[in-house]
Amino acid sequence: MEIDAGNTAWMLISTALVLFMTPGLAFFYGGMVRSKNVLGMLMQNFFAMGLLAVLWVLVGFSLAFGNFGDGGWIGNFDHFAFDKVGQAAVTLGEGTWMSGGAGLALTIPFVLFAAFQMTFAIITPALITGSTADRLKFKAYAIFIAAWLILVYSPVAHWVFGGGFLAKMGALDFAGGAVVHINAGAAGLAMAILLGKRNGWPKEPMHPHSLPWTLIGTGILWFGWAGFNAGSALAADGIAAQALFNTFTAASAAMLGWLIVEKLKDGKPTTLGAASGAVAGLVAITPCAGFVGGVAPIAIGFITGAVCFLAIQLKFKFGYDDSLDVVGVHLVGGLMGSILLGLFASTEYNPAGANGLFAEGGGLDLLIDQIVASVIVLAFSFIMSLVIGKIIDLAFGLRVDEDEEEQGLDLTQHAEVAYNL
Amino acid sequence: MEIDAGNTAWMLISTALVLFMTPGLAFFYGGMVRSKNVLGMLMQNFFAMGLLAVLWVLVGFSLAFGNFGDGGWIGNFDHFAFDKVGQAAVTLGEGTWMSGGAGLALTIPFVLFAAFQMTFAIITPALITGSTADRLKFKAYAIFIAAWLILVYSPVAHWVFGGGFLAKMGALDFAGGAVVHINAGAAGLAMAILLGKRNGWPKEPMHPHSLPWTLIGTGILWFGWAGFNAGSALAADGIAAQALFNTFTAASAAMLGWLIVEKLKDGKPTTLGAASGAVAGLVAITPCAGFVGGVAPIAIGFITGAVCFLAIQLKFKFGYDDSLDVVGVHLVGGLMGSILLGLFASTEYNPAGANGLFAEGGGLDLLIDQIVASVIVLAFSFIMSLVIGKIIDLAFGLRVDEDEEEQGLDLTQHAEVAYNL
Amino acid sequence: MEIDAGNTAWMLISTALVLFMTPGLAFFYGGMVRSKNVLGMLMQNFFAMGLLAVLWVLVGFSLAFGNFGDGGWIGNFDHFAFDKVGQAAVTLGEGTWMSGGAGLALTIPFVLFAAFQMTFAIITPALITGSTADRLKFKAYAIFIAAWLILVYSPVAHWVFGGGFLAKMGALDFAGGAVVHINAGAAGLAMAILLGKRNGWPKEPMHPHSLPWTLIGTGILWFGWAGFNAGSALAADGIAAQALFNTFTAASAAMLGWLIVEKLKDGKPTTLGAASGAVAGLVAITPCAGFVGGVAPIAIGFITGAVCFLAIQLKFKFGYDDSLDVVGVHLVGGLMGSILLGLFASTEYNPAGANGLFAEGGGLDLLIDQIVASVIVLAFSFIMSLVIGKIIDLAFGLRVDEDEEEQGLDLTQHAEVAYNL
Amino acid sequence: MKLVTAIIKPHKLEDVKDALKEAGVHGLTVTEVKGFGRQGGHTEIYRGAEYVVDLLPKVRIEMVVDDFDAEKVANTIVASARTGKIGDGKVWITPVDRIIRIRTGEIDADAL
Amino acid sequence: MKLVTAIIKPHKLEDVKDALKEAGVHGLTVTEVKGFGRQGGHTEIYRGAEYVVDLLPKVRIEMVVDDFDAEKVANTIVASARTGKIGDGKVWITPVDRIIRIRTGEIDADAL
Amino acid sequence: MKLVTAIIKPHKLEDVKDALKEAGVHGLTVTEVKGFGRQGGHTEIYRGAEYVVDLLPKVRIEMVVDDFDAEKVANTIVASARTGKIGDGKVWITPVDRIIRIRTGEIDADAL
Ligand SMILES: Nc1ncnc2c1ncn2[C@@H]1O[C@H](COP(=O)(O)OP(=O)(O)O)[C@@H](O)[C@H]1O
Ligand SMILES: Nc1ncnc2c1ncn2[C@@H]1O[C@H](COP(=O)(O)OP(=O)(O)O)[C@@H](O)[C@H]1O
Ligand SMILES: Nc1ncnc2c1ncn2[C@@H]1O[C@H](COP(=O)(O)OP(=O)(O)O)[C@@H](O)[C@H]1O
Repeated sequence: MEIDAGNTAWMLISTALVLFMTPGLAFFYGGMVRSKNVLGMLMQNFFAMGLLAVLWVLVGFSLAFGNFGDGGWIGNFDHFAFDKVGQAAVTLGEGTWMSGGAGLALTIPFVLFAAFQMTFAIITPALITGSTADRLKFKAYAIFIAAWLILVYSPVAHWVFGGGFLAKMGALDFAGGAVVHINAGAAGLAMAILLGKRNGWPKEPMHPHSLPWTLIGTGILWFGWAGFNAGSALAADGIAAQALFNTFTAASAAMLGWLIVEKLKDGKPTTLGAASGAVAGLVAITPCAGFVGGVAPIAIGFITGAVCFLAIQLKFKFGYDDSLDVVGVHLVGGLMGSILLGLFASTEYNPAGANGLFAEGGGLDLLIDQIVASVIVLAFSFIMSLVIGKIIDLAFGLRVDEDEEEQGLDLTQHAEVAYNL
Repeated sequence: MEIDAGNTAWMLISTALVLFMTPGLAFFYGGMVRSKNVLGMLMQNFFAMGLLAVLWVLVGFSLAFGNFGDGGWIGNFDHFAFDKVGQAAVTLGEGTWMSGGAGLALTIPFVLFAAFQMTFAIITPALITGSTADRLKFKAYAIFIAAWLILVYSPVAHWVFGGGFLAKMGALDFAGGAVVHINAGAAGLAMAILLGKRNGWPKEPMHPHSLPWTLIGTGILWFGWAGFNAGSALAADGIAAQALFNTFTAASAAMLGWLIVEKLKDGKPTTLGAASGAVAGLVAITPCAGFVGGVAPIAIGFITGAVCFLAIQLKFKFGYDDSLDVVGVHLVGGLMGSILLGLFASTEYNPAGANGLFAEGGGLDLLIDQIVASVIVLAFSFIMSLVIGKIIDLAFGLRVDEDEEEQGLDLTQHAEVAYNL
Repeated sequence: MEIDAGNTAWMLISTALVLFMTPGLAFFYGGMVRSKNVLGMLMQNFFAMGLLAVLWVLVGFSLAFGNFGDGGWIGNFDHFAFDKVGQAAVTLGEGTWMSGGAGLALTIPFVLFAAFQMTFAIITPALITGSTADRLKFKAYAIFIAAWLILVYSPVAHWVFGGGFLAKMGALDFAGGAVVHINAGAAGLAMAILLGKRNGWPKEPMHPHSLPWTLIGTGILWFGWAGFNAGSALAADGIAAQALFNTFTAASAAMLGWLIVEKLKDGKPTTLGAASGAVAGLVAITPCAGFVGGVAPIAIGFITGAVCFLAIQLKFKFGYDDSLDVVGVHLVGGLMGSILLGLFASTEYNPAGANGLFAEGGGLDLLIDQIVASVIVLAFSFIMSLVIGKIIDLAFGLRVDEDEEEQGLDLTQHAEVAYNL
Repeated sequence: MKLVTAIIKPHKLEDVKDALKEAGVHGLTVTEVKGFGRQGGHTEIYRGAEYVVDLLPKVRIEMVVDDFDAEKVANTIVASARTGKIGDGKVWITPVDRIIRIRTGEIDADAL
Repeated sequence: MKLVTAIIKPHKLEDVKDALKEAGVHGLTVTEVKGFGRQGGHTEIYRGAEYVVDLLPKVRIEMVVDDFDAEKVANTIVASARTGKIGDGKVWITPVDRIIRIRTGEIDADAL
Repeated sequence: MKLVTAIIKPHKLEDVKDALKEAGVHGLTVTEVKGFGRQGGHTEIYRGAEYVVDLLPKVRIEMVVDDFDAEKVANTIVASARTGKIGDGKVWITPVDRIIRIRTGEIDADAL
C-alpha cells in the first residue's frame, strides 16, 4: 500500500500521545503515595520508558509481531534489533487466516507501527507499579519488568494484536483490554501477594501526599488515551473518530458512576474518586473503542465506574495490599470492558468487528470468546508473574528491608528527597 | 463529501487538545486558590468533564446543532442521544441560507465534529468556576452547570456555531469569543454577585497557594488552544495554519501588553501577570483566529493584554468578588476580541469572513454586528445565569456556610486534603 | 506545490508540540532551583514565549529565512513583520544551489512553516536560563534574549536551516543540534562565566526544591520533542516516522547510559539522572533524527548519556557555575550528536542526507563537515554571547545584588512567592 | 523576662498580631503547628474508608517580654484570638533567664 | 504547671498520642521539626556529589500539664515512643507560671 | 539543665550548627518559623494590589544543655549567627527541670 499522509500524521501524534501517558501514569500514582516514596514511583515509571523501549527494539517487537497472523503463540526473531522494520508501508499477515488471507495492509510506515506498539509495551509493565508501591527494590523492579516484557507481554500481544490464537479464535480487543489491562492487572495482583503488605497497612493511614499530582496525571492519561484507542485504528478514519468519541464519553460516564456510588456509600464524592472513575472508564472502553457506538460507551463507562468503586474494597476483604488499586481499576476494569464488549459490540460501527448479544444479529458467540480470552490472559499473566517474581525474590530479594521502608524509597533507592520547599 | 484523512487527523488531535484544556484550566485556577480549596477547584473542573460530556451526548448537541443553519434560536431533538451522529462526512445546513444554500460540507466524520464541539461544551461552563471559587457548594455547582449547559450554552452555540440568528445576521465568531468567553464571563459575573464576597475579601490577603500550578495550567491552555482555534477551521488547511499562528502570537503579545502596564503601574512584572496576560490574549484571538492575519494578532493581543490588566481592577471598584477574574479576563477579553474583529477582519485571510473597518473595502457593518452580537450574548447569559442561580439558591442553597468556608472546600465538600508533604 | 492536508495536520500539531516544550523546559529547570527562585525561572521561560514570538514575527524570521538558499551569512528584511508570509505552499530557494536548484518545495502553508520555526526561536534562548539560574536580573535577561535572538540565533539559523553557508558546505543538522543546542549551550557557558558563581556555590548544597516538577518537565519535553524532530521532516512521511522512532529510542538509551555510569560511580541511580539522561539523548538525536536508523539511535543515545553524566562534572573542575548544566547537557550533548552523525548517517534512511564513516559508501567527509560546523557555531555563539552579555552588564548590570540573591528572585524580581501551602 | 507562648486558630493570626503591635510588642515568632484537644477532629475519606484526623492546623506564637508585661500580653492575645468556639487555644507563660539580641549582643530588656 | 516537650520519631506519633490520651492528657500541640543528634544522618546525591544530611525529620510534642502529672506524662511518652534504636529522641520538663484557655479565660488546672 | 532557644536567619543555620558542634553540643532540634520584628517585611504584589508581608522566614533552634554550658552555647550562637544586619534574631535561656533520653531512659546530663 501507499503511505497515506493523513493516516501517518495521526499515527505520529498517537505514538507521541501514548508515550506521554507513562509520565501521566507516573504522576497519577506518584500523587497517591506518601511523600517519601514519590520519587521511587516516578522513577519506576520513567525508567520503564528507558529500559523497555530498548528491549522492545532488540527483541520484544519481534516476539510479538513476528509470524504475524499465524494464529499461534509467539513471534520469532525475524525483526531482531528492528531488522526489516523500514519506512515503507508493508502488508502484514498476507496469506494467513487474517482478513481472509489479505492480511493487514498498513498505510503508514512500518517503523511507525512498531514505534506505536513500543509505547504500549512501555506503559503496560509500568501499570504494575501501582500494586507494588512503597516497598519494591529498584533493582528487583528493573529485572522484573525486563523479564515480564519478554515472557508475558510479548506473547500475549502476539496472541491478540499479532494475529495469534486468541485473535483467530474470534476474541476482539481493539486497543488492549486484555493485552494491556487484564495482563497488567493480573501481574499486579501476583506481585502484591508475593510482596506482602506494607508495614502498617491497613491500620495506619497512608493518604495520598499530593492529590493535585494525581489529578494532573489523570488529565494527561485522559488526553493520551485518545492516541491509545483512536490510534489503534491505525488510520484517521471514521473508526478512529468513533473510538475517540467512545473513549472520552466512557471516561466521563465512569466518573459519574463511581462518584454516585461513592456519594451514596460514603456521603461525599472525592477527587480521588473522580480520577479513579475516569481511569476505570478509559480502561473499560479500551477493548471496545472501535467496535461500539451510540450510547454504548456511556453504558460501559457508567457500569464499570460503579463496579470498580466496589472492586477496590476487595483488597480489604481478601487482605492483599494492592497499594494503588491496579487490581480494582485495571484488572476489574479490563474484565468489565472485555466482557461488556460481548454485549455491546456491533458491526454497524465496524464491519471488521462482530455482533454482541445486544446487537441485531448477535448472539452468545462473541461473549463466550471474550470470557475465554480474558480468563486465559488473566491466568497466564498471574502465574507467569508469580513465577518470575518468586525467582527474582530468591535471587535478589524483592522487598526493601523494614528500615528502608520506613525511611522511604526516595532516600534508600535513589539517595534523593522529593521536596525542599 | 468524502472523509479527508488529513483533515480528520487534525480534528482528532484538536478534539483531544481541547479536552486537555479543561485539566489545564483546573490547574490555572487551582494554583490561584488557597490550599484548603484546591481540590474543590480541581474537582469542579474535572467533574465538568464527567457530567457535561454525558449531557451533551444526550441532549446538548441536538439543541445546539439540530436545525443547523435555520437562522433561528434553538436546535431540536433530532440528535437526541447522538441519534444519527454517524461516521460519515455529512453536509450540514444544506438548503438553508448558509453558504448560499450549499451548507457546511464536512470532510470529517460527523461523530468527530460532534465530539469536537463536546469539548467546547465542557470547558465553557468550567470557566465560570473562577468567579465562584472558594464558596460554592459542590451540589449546587453540579446542578448549575447542568442547567446552564442546556439553557444557556446550547442555545447560544446554536445562534452562532449552529447557523442560528446571530450567524445569519452576519456576526463572526471563529472559535467562540461570544459563545465561549463572553457567555461564560457574563455567567461568572452573575454568579459572583449572587454568591457575595468571600469572608474577609478584599481586606484579608488570599494569595495563590501555588503559582507553579497556575503556570503549568497556562502552558496546557496555550498548547490546547491550538486545537481550539486552529481546530475550528475543521480542516488542516491554510486557514487553520493562519489561526494557529494568530493564536500563538496574540497570546505572546498580550503577555507583553499586560506586563508592561503592570510594570509601569506596580513596579514589577509578575508571573501571575504573565500567565493572565497570555490567557487574555488567547481569549481575545478566539473569535478572530481565522479571520485576521499579518500583525493584526499582535495588535489584538497587545491591546487586550493591557486592557484586561486594567479590567481586573474593576471588581475592587464595584465590589463584586470575581475571585479569579473570569470577568476581567474572559468577559472583557471576549468583548475586546469580538469588537476588535470588527476592525481587523479581512477577507484576504479568509474569503468566508468579512472586512472590518481597517480592511480594504471594509466599513462599519461588521463592527456593528459584532457589538450587537456581543451585547445580546452578554445580556442573555447574565440574566439567565442570575435566574438559574437564584432558583438553585432558593432550592438548595448556593453557598457553603461560614464554618465550612473557613475549613475549606476540600475537607467539607470532598472529605480530602490536598497535600500531606 | 499543493497544500497536503496530512502534512499540514502533522505540522500544525508539531508546532503546538514544540511550543509546549518551553513550559516543559520551565518546569524541568524550575524543579531544580531552590524554592525562592522557582518563579524567577518559570517567568524567564514563559516570558521568552511572549517576547521572542513577537520579535520573530517582526524581524527574526526574515533575518533567518530571507535569502533562503543563498549559501550565505544572513537573511534580509523581505519578510519584515511577516510580510509575504501567506497561506500558500511556496517553494523556497528555487534557483539556488539547494536540491540542485529545485529548492525546498513546501507542501504546507508558508505561515505554518514560519510558525513552526518560531517555536524553535523561542526555546533556544530559553535553554540558556539553566546556566544563569538564581542570579540574573529579569531586566537584563529580557534585553539579553532579545539581542541574542537577532544577533546570534537568526544568523545561525540562516547558516543551517536557511540554506546558508554551513548547509552549502555539506554539514547536516536535521532539527537543530548545532542551531539549537550547541548554540544555546555555548551561550550558557559564556553567561555562566560572565555572571560568576552563585553565593555559596559549590560548598553550600543547592538541591532541587521539587524533583517532581523536573520530572513532569521531562515528560513534556520528551512528548514535545516528537514535534521538534519528526516535525522537522516538514511532512508526515517515512522520514518523519523514522525521526520519531529515533527520537524516542535515543532518549531511552541515553537514560540507561547515564544511569549505569551513575550507579557505577555514585552507587545509586537518581531520578534527576534519569531525567537528565533522557534530555541528553533527545539533544544528541536532534541533529541525527532524520538521517539515521536501525540501532544507531540507541548507540547515539547510550554513548551520549554516559558522556554527559561525566561532562556535568567539568564545572566543578573548571570552576564555572553552570547552575543547571546547560553546558554538560546541551553543549556536550549537541556536540556528541553532531559528531556522531558523522559516523552513523546513512542515505539508506534519507536520500537527501549523506553517508557517515560507518555507512556503506561513507568516508570522513561528513565527519569533518560536522566538526567544522560545530566549532564554528560554538565559537560564534560563545564570543557573541560574551560581548552582548558584557555590554548589558556595563549598561544595566547583569546580576542581582547579594541581598537580592539571598532573598531570591521570586520576591525581588517579581514581588511574589511561589508557595503558600 | 517571660516567654509567652500562644496556640491560636490560624485565621486569627492577623488580628492577634495587630493587637500585639498595638500593645507595644516589637517582635514575635510564629510556627505552624497542629493541635489535638477537646475540639475533636474531622473526617477524611480515602478509598472508601473514613479516617478521623484529630490534629487540626493551629498557629503557635512565642514572644519574650518584660516580666511586668507578660500578663498584659497574655490578655491581649486572649482578647484578640477569641472566637468563643471550641478550639480557640491556650496561652501560657514561662520564666526566661536571659535573652540576647544576636545583632548587637544587647541583653534582656534591651534585647527586646 | 509544667510544660512537657518531647522530640520523637515521626512514625511513633500515633502511638504516643494514643498513650497520652489513655493517660488522661486532653490537649497537646505538635510541630514538624528536624533533629540533629547522635543518630547521624543520611546521604543524598546531587549531580554526582554526595551530601550528608544530618538533620532528620522528627516530631515535637508539647503539652502543659499539672505539676504532679508531669513525671507520669513524661514516662508515658518515653514508654510509647521508644524503639530502642538511636534517634528515639528526648523529653524535657520546664516550669510554667500560668496557662489560660483562650475561649473561656479559665486559668491553670481549669485551662487544661 | 537549661534550654537555649535561638531564632536566626535561615542561611546561617549551617554556620551555627558547625559552631555548636565544635563547641561540643551533641544534639539540637530545628524548626522552620516565621518572625516579626524590627526588620520590617517585604512587599508582594497580587492582582495589582500590594501586600506588606511582615512575617519573614527564620529558623528556630532549641537545645537542652548543662547549666554551666548555657552561656557558652548562647554566645557561640550569637557569634556564629551574626551578620550585623537587622533581623539577625534572638537567643534566650530558660530553666529545665528534667530531661530524659527516650531510648535509654537516662536523665539529665546523661541524656544529652
Ligand atoms: N495542655 C495543652 N498543652 C499544649 N497545647 C494544648 C493543650 N491543650 C490544648 N492545646 C492546644 O490548644 C488547642 C485548642 O484546644 P482545645 O482543647 O481543642 O480547645 P479549647 O482551647 O477551646 O478548650 C489544641 O488544638 C492544642 O493545639
Ligand atoms: N540536647 C538536645 N536538645 C534538644 N534536642 C535534642 C538534643 N539532643 C537530641 N535532641 C533531639 O533528639 C533527637 C534524637 O537524638 P539522638 O542524639 O539522635 O538520639 P538519642 O536520643 O537516641 O540519643 C535529635 O534528632 C534531636 O531532635
Ligand atoms: N520578643 C521576641 N520574642 C520572640 N521572638 C522575637 C522577639 N523579637 C524578635 N524576635 C524574633 O527575632 C527575629 C529578628 O528580630 P528583629 O527585631 O527583626 O531584628 P533584630 O533581632 O536584629 O533586632 C524576628 O523575626 C522574630 O522571629
